[in-house]
Amino acid sequence: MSRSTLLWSIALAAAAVVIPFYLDASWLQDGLFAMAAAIGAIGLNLLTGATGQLSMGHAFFLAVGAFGYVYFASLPEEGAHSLGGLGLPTPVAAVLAVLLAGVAGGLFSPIAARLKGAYLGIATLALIFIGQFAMSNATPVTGGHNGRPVPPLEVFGFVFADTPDAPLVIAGVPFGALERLWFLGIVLLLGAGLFARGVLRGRPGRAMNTIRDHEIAAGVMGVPVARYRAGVFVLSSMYGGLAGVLIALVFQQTVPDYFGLLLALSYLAMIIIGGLGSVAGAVIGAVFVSMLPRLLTRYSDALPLIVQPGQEGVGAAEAAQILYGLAVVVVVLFLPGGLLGLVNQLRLRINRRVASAPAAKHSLTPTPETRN
Amino acid sequence: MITFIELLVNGISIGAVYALIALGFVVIFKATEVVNFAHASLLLVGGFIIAKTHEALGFWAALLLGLAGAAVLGALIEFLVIRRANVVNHSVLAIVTIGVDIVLTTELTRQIGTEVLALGDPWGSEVLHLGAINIPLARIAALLAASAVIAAFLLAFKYTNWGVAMRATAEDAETAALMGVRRGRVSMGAWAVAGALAALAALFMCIFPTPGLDRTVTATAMKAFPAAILGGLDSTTGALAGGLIIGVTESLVGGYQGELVFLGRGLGDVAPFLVMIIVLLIRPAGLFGTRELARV
Amino acid sequence: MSDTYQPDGTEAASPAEAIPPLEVRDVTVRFAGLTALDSVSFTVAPGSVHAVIGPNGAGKSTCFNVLSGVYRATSGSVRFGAAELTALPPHRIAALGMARTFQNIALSPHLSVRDNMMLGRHRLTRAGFLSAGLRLPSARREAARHGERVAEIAAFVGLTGQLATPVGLLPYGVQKRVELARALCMEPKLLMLDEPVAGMNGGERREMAELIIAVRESLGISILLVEHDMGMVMRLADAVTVLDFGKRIADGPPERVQNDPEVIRAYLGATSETEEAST
Amino acid sequence: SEKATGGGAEAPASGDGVKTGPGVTAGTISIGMMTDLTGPYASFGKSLTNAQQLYFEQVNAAGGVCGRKLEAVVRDHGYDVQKAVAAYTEIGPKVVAMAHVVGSPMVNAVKQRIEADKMLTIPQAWATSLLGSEPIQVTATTYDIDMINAVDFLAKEKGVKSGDKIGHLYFEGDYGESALNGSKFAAEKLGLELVEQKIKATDQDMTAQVAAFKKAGVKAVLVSVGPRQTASLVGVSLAGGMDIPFVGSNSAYSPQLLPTPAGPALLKDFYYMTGGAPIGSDLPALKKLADDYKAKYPKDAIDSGVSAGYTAAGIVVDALKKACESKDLTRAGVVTAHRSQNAWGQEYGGTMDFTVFDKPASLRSYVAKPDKDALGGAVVFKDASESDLVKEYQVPVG
Amino acid sequence: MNVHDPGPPGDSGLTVRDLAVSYGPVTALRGISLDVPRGSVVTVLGGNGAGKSTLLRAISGTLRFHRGGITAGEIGFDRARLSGAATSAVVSHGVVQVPEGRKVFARMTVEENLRAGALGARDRRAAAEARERVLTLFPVLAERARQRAGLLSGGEQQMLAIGRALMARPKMLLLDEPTLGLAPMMAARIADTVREINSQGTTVLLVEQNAAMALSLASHAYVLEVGEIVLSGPAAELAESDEVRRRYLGIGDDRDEALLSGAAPARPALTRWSA
Ligand SMILES: Nc1ncnc2c1ncn2[C@@H]1O[C@H](COP(=O)(O)OP(=O)(O)OP(=O)(O)O)[C@@H](O)[C@H]1O
Ligand SMILES: Nc1ncnc2c1ncn2[C@@H]1O[C@H](COP(=O)(O)OP(=O)(O)OP(=O)(O)O)[C@@H](O)[C@H]1O
Ligand SMILES: [Mg+2]
Ligand SMILES: [Mg+2]
Repeated sequence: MSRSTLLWSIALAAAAVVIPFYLDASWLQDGLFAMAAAIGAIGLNLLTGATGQLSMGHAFFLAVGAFGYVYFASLPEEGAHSLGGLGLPTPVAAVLAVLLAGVAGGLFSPIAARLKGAYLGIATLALIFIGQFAMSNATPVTGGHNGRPVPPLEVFGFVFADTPDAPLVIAGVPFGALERLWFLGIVLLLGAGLFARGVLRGRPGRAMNTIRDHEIAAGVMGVPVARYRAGVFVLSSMYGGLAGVLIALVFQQTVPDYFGLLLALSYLAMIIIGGLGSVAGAVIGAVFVSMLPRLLTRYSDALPLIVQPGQEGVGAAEAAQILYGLAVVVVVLFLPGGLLGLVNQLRLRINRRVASAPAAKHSLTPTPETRN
Repeated sequence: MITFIELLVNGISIGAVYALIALGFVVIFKATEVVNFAHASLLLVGGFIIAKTHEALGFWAALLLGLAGAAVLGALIEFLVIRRANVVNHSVLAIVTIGVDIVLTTELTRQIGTEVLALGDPWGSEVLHLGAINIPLARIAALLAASAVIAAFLLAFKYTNWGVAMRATAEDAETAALMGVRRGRVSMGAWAVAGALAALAALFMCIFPTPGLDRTVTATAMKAFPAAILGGLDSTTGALAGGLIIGVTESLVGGYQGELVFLGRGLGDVAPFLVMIIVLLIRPAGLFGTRELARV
Repeated sequence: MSDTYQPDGTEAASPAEAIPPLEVRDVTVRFAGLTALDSVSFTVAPGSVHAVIGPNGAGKSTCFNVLSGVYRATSGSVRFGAAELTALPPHRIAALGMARTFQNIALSPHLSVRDNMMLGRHRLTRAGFLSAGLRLPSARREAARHGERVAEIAAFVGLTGQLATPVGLLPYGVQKRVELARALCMEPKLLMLDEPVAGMNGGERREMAELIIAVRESLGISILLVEHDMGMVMRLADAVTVLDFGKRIADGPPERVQNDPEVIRAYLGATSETEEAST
Repeated sequence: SEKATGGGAEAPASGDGVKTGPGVTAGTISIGMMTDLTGPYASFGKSLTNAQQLYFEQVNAAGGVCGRKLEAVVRDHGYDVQKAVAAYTEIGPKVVAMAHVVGSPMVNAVKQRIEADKMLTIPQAWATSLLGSEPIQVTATTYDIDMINAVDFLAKEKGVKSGDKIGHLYFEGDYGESALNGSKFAAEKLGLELVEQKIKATDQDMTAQVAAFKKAGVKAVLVSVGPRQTASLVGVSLAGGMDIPFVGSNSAYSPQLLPTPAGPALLKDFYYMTGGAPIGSDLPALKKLADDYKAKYPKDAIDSGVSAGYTAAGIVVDALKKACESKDLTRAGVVTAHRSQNAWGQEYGGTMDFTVFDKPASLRSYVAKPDKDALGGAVVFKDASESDLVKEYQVPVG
Repeated sequence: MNVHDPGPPGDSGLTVRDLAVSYGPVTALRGISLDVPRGSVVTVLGGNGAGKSTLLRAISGTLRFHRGGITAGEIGFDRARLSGAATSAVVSHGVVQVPEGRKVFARMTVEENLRAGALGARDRRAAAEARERVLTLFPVLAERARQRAGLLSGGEQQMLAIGRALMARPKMLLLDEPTLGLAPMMAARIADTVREINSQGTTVLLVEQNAAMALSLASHAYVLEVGEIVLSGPAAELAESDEVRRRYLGIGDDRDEALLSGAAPARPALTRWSA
């Protein structure tokens, strides 16, 4: 089991390193969106999956991260709209942006602590609308509706941007912004994933799960429930903030419209489709939800019954949309453990076949790997 | 003062439409504990059928057909999707309804295309003048219809076992079955009713003073969320109260935007949510909702 | 075992002294239009088994809920040694060394028995988000050490074979034992058991009774017990408090209480089958 | 890898001595369109796309440009910023110019890259935030110019005078705020008091706003919202006995509204400003366009998107032709060629000056009036003109 | 005491033949055959996890709620075949279950819970009568009529669960551990109630951990272990058997005690935790 895990990890790592050398920018960009989504989804899964606090407002914290980064990193600008900024070194700005998202989460957590279930869900939905309102009114910070350009990240003189004057070429492949960000994304995702896994498998994870399953029991067993709930909310918001920073870096321009209702709901879809409560589930779900529509649009020409833009009939984007909706329904209906459940089942089957059934151990437990 | 009264009356009449939508949420929540994100597509279907058939059938027949069509669609969603989703976690079911909504809305907006469809209602752009106050006739109709429907639901929940069966099924389907409740029938019925309510709401949402049915109508359904929550997701009275509060809030904030400008422009959109949050802070299950109480 | 870690300094060498008495004084709990506990007082002597009995709805679980901080008493005081409990939230009370089980099982069904038991160690461990997320050596050492103790307790309760099984898949009786094991994992000074043998048959009840006796013998802690099985109460308890409609109607050694006419009227009834069965 | 060989190639000259870059091969020139076919502006996006494809076909039938056939690469972003960014990343490297991009948020999201790529781009939005960028060409006027001209029109022909109040209903966002800049400026110049009402695209019912206008006692209302909101505003006002003129931005009107209950109100005293001539005008070029369009897309309605798209396609193709003359079909070459023209588009009813890019290409707006029988649902009410106010106006850029 | 009138087999009372049930890959019952003649009280004993609740679920048709199903065998009641029927159909045949663990509708009031119990019944007047009877049986339910059921004490909830089932005026009552958590007096009251409704003609299948009570009520008993019936016979006889006395009644002399502690694995000692 652990050997196969190791092999898998090595294969994945190799693929991750090789990909930027072969795939073109738009694939890398899709990949980066998926990575950012995965980080955000891991955070949401800590909150909703592991602790049972439904949040439909995750996109708000992404926005805080994105705009926080831009504000901290940009220099003030005079112009039609004068824009503020602190002009901090970009890595500092990124860290501060993540912390800011955490603070935003902390501010909301007293509300979150009082509400449950659907009520909490819709209350967090309010964050989206309030966020949109704030973003469009706080023009000096956010740049209003058009957002503002994102200063590229620069770590020890290495810039995560296109540098036409001093092109970086590795193995004959020009490394532009996306290629460079790709590796940053991988590192961030890996770090975020491992951290969350540690949290879930350790003492905090058990406390969170018990709060989800039986809040009163958790308190009686010594878990400071309110503090934990707030803590998880802050942590999850920080994940959202980190995802926001990464998205800003990939976009190169922050746009308030992006952090809307659709985004928030798609994060919820990610963790449910992937499998509630686990890191791997969040990642699988994020990749699925963010890549599926792109893949469908891209290859829609190959799909039957699809007409070209401008013609009568079901267009590519519509078909993609419909298939996406159907996929959501089908996954939830037929894969109760989410995609992760499916993956685990397949792995189990493969392993069993490999182990060629030494007295196929009859166990009561379908080992629902809900916690890794 | 006249402006205030006019805004108030206007808010109440928009609120009646929100209340109808919110009531749809409430019915489904009562029966299946699902927050139904597919409600918008039920609205669209209802409105679309009315718009497409009113010329051939006349308005009233078209309305009936629209109610029936949306009800059938609601029942179908229940039968094909909700019933088959064997999940414990209700937020998972909410996501399923999002999937359903994406599919239906995409197809319906494709059908509607770029048109703005009139619904052929008998009230047109007529306005009732009460002194200095003007109220569109369509809005009065909406208010009357919503009041009648909500009163009917209150009575139905009180004097028939339907409500008990619904709540029992929602809370524990297995035990409800042991009481002889046919789960399928109860929840399918609820979805059908919610569909019909959506169609009725669609009618009032798409006639004067709004220009007609087009693809953007679904966005309005979102505004009924704070209404339903604020009143209490499982309360009929709550749907009415929530709808009215949201309608009036929106109308007043919109109308006094000039005076409220220090709070930022475009407040009308967030105000309902702010009101909702304030109410929830005081009453975590809404004004009339059942409080979640646990004991050990 | 003897590394530098010292989670709770009070757990010193001679425990019998370390275990304080629990004093319940004039505790009243009112719900809208209902007095669930009406000025109830009793004392649990250190190291004793104290039973609380009474008809259904008498207020026994409510009493537990007050003691563990789930309900706030309308008035009255509860002292555990020097600490006044009535104003404390549940986790602070847990930190004082009070553990309980629940009348209706309150475990996390998806978590394994081991994880459920590890939750009981929450108050004795320290790893927070940061150290768990970063897997700091201190967190790992802590987890390993407490994992050993969990295994020890599991062996004691007879759950060694089920440690990895998700609790939800276990039969009711076994889940009841997991509840007890989780409470033991808190290394309590006072253990509160709310109907530990409900839903068990005679044989299983006897095993559970033996387990409780073993706990008390090997740990010397106080045990507060709510149970309707009078046979078991008679066998285990050093003292019994009887509640009826929230009022204390009797208090004292089991034999005396058993023959108290008021108790017989309110609770035991003339000839009870349970009694017949368990004597 | 494939990427290794492909990257960094510097614009080679092809066989015919024309320098080429991305999007141009020996036989084809690829031109991008980032449009909205599934979102809120789907009808507009569809007209734009249709009209531009029609234009390209006509050019191809006449032999193409520079011996090459034009090829459209269309991506639908459904008015979603992320999809637009993704679409740009996907088709950006494959095209020489963008014949239209719907939505100013979308253009803004990829603005930096457009500038880095020197990609001639025609946004289908008229916000001032799009000005000031060399490769980005806003056609004709911007929203603020239209509104200044509108206020001038109200003052000259609708009896609005100093001390009066006028209302302005506008969308939050670029569109509305650009327009508001214009109305604020003009109102101040003429001593009018402006009553602002900001709404969102999801707002449908304008009763509250009408009440506010009525309370303030406005003499006229400027309208910079979507067609649905316009219809509601005008309908409710008239029904409530507020019989005043309304002047909209070019995006505030759509002929689809005429059959709805708001139709009569729109026909009564509503006008809208537009930099390009409405397709219902008498210009021969537009008449021909209408006929060709009807022949090719018999089922589709004709609206402002048709002429807007067609004109934008013309701008791009003329830039390509000019670039071909100077034997440089690289993107930079196309932009340079484009920026060398200072009086483009007489046949479409307005000349545009492309040599400066921090000012609108034109300051003249038409006043159009809805008309049931006219093509595109509107006729020219007042020919394109530039008010005196506009001359004093300093356009905010960026 | 029992109104015992065993009609021709198959057309009266409940019959279970060769029943097998599994939850996915797990077989929970196999080869179960038992009879509950019309008008009788029959009890099923068995340890935790033996499959008692599973048997009742199979009869009521609620296995599918647990991802389980009948894999073989037949269940009949009077002339009707219950295996394969929907739960609501089983209820309409008059077979009503009080499920294990109370399962009151926690968010509904006591009153509404009782109304829910009558949902299967058509006859309004009969329902009113049933309500009368339930409230005399458990007066506390009348006192708490407007209280949320989830806030009742454990025992009160159990009373509510039984009362709710009686609201349907069943022909046959399936009771899954009805005295769980009830005070001795109340348990005795339940026993009397079972006796009383049985004497009024209701057939009862009783699953009980309180074996003493169960055996005193029942005419016939079955003992279930790990999914199979290992013992069956007249209740009185079983009550005398050593096996049943030791395992289910918890009664044993010293010899048994020794046997028990010998059989059980020695409990390792638990030392005090010292950090
Ligand atoms: N949160 C609450 N709100 C309202 N009433 C409550 C609440 N908790 C308990 N009660 C009521 O208080 C009374 C005492 O309940 P409690 O659970 O303490 O009884 P108990 O002695 O444990 O009974 P049992 O033996 O049946 O478990 C009951 O009548 C119950 O309905
Ligand atoms: N939903 C389920 N999925 C899988 N296995 C199950 C399920 N429910 C019960 N089982 C298994 O079936 C067997 C019989 O369980 P059942 O609940 O019928 O026992 P029981 O005799 O009622 O026990 P108890 O006295 O504890 O109530 C047990 O081994 C149990 O683990
Ligand atoms: Mg109790
Ligand atoms: Mg059972």
